[in-house]
Amino acid sequence: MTIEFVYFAWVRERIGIGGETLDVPAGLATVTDLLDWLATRSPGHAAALADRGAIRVAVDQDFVMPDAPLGTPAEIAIFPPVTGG
Amino acid sequence: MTIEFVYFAWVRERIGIGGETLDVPAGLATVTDLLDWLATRSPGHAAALADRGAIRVAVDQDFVMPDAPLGTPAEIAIFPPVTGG
Amino acid sequence: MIAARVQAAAFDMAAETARLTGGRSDIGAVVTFTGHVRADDGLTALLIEHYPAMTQRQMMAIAAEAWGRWPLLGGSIVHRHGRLLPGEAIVLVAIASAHRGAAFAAAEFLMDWLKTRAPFWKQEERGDRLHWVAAKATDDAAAARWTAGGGTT
Amino acid sequence: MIAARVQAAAFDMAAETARLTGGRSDIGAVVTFTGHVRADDGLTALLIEHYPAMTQRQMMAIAAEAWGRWPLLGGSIVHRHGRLLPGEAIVLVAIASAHRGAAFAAAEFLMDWLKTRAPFWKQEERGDRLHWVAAKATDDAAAARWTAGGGTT
Repeated sequence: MTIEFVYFAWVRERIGIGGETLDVPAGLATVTDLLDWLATRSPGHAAALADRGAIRVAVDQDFVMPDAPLGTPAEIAIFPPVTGG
Repeated sequence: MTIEFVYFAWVRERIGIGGETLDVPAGLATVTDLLDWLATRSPGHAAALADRGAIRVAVDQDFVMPDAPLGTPAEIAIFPPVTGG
Repeated sequence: MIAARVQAAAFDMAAETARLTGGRSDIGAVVTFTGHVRADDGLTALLIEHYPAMTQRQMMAIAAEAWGRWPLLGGSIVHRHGRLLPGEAIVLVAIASAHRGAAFAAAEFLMDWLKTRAPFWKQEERGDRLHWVAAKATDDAAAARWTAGGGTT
Repeated sequence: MIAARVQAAAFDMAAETARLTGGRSDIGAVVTFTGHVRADDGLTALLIEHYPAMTQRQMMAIAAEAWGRWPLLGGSIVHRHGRLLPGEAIVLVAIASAHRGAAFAAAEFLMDWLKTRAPFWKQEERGDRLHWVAAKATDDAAAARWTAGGGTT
């Protein structure tokens, strides 16, 4: 499965890129499983995803909880808690 | 005691004047006593003051309750509940 | 401080808020309320009468109370009197603070006060008929939110 | 409807509210909130990043929710991104309604939402030092007021 990943704020800075298109292995059941896999890709990915309580995930532009089923998303965004307004 | 009376909205219309300077007799203990005396001055005064629940009184530009002691005010205003804003 | 005034002329909301924020960098939040004349049931104009001596005195008192209750950085209250047409602005409350909670609360507090304690009276004009507006119990209930034991704050 | 947009350019609060009320006589209340950059602790600029696809989608959803919750007659949300200097306006929420209660409530609701759910991130610039702003628990608590069981409304 091919997914478009986008990163924001310090997640973007730690990973070192604003986004990437990745082939994701089959068998990842939840969002947490996906993050566990993503964290193995580089030291930057590992650093960005180390504290799961400090990051938020949106799947196809909707917030999801870590235990949400992964499904077949087109775009996954990873970022810190928002600070707009 | 000489008091300046000022009237607003339909209280003004019923009394027929925007205000008047009156010599008030001694012995009026409360605001209610004053209104009772004022109501005897003309049919217009009586009509304006007939429904005491529908009028409000300010003594020297502060709201007062009907049972407030009269004191020695300079100006007494009588008007309906306010509708500003 | 919170400046308060009554005038017949229209006001400029942008100028009022610019006056609060101009040249400052400590203000994080500005809340404004503007009341307009609604053309309900064929209303052709609103005639607003007030009691100038009391209005001035009471506006200063309530402005001081708001200043004491919330950490505010500036404010403006403008209330018009005279004959206003449908769509025209009647009243403006603008409040500046570091944060939004205080600015929202103070603006609502001042509007609730203006509705229930400021000595203004509205008369509705519909063609050649005139009708004094009655006070609303919902406005009293809103104002009671701000007094001890008067409901939730 | 409530129009929502994100832009780098400054906005004109007076023009936004004039667009809501112009030519109408059914609007009785307009509440605006404007957020400004504070120069706290020597801050020289605020850098605002956002996630455009999600911002647009989520702003439309929250605008629709506000429209369903309160009897509103119009609204506008404008959020800026990019580098903003102290004193500059970041965000505007303007809400029009027949009465003040709905206008105040919807404006507060939308601001609480923007603070906690809209995908924007602020970075504080102090000279050559940059620092990502952390989310605040007080903002989460404010937003929780609007959800069932999330506290008083």
